[in-house]
Amino acid sequence: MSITVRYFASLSEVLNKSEEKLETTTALDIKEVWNQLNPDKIMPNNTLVAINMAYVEMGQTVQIDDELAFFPPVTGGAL
Amino acid sequence: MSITVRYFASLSEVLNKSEEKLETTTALDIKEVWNQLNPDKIMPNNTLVAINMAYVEMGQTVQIDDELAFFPPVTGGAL
Amino acid sequence: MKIKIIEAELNPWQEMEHYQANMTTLSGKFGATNIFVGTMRDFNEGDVVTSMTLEHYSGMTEKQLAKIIEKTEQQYAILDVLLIHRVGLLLPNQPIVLIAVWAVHRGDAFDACRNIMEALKSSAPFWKKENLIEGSRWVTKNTQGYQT
Amino acid sequence: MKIKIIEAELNPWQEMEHYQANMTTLSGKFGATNIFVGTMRDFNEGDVVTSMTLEHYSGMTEKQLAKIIEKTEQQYAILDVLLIHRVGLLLPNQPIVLIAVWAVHRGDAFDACRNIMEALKSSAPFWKKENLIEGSRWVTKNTQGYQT
Repeated sequence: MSITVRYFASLSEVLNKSEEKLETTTALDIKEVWNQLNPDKIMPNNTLVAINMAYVEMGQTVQIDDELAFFPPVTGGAL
Repeated sequence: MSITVRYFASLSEVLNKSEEKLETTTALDIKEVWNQLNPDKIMPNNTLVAINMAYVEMGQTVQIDDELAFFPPVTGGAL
Repeated sequence: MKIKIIEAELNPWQEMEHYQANMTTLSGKFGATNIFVGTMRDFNEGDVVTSMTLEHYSGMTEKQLAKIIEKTEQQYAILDVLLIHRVGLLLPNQPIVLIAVWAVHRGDAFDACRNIMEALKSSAPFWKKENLIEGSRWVTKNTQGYQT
Repeated sequence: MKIKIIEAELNPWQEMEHYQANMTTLSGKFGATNIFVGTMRDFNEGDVVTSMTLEHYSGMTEKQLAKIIEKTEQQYAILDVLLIHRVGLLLPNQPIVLIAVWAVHRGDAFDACRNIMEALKSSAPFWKKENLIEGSRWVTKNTQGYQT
């Protein structure tokens, strides 16, 4: 049983990874997931978080089998 | 020596004319031109006026050789 | 900047493709294009409209549209404008007007395009006559762009 | 309503022509179309930009764009929306995004198109990386649409 964790754009470059799994038998909160997978990295202040491809607040709980994504502010569209 | 007078759209239909000339040897004001050419018709309240293809106020003087136009409110573009 | 008054059918997408292909000096310089296309509907004020006749004041129309665009260029940071308006007989679903504005930033493109459209409606000498199933009527009410 | 994320080059005018040709049920029903095209510039913040790489979160992007459009449809009286966004490698002067909104009235078309564009910029998971003459950089500043 696991949580899938994804990283995008500059965050993926800084961490040097784009996807990993965290084995867990219980739901976890987002910061716990980050800290277990990135124990020596502070999450950037402006990091956005999505669970199962929908934006969530940082206080949200991550369920087993969820896809959790961390990414920097988005910059699509035209300048 | 004359002033060219033009009428457009519904105003042209009501008056049953689209262009005429008013012979004159002096400048006239807009209302005088209308009254000389249309003695039995009251100018509709919302009539717009242009001299030489530029909007003017009703108080403006019309010079010899000017083109004076009367027309109803405009309705171009999309609804 | 280009202003065209045409009697032939208007294909906005071909006009855009053609005009932009010739905008070589602006290549890479604009980030935003806002385009408005007004299209003839087959209904208005509860009635079926079968066709429409668009009269205009040839000569003054072009002068007035140029004035509108010049004023808009003073107000917003825009790079180019294309404006095409049809006159004559129009059928439902046919485009009436195309306004395209190129700018570095999107805010200027949106604002300027809307501004040109509102100014056109309130001051360019065009008049619409709607042909209904029975008879015809001059359009007299100019709807506000800001209504919903 | 249609949302497309594409890697191939985007020709907004061909897309518009094709999409509108197939909007047969709306024929004669819409009076206003507002279209926004965002295009890649060859400069940004004082530097020459030679190309750009657009990353996105495949799956979430489509979901988020659909949410934006649904919310906009609740807010404005609009009839249809076409939204196409490129990802992958882009060159200067290539279109990045096309947003087209059809409505009965122009006010709704303008407002809804702009609203979708602003929401896209602030919440759709796309990220731009600019390739400069030397090196590359992630774009971090998202310009406001209302600046001049």
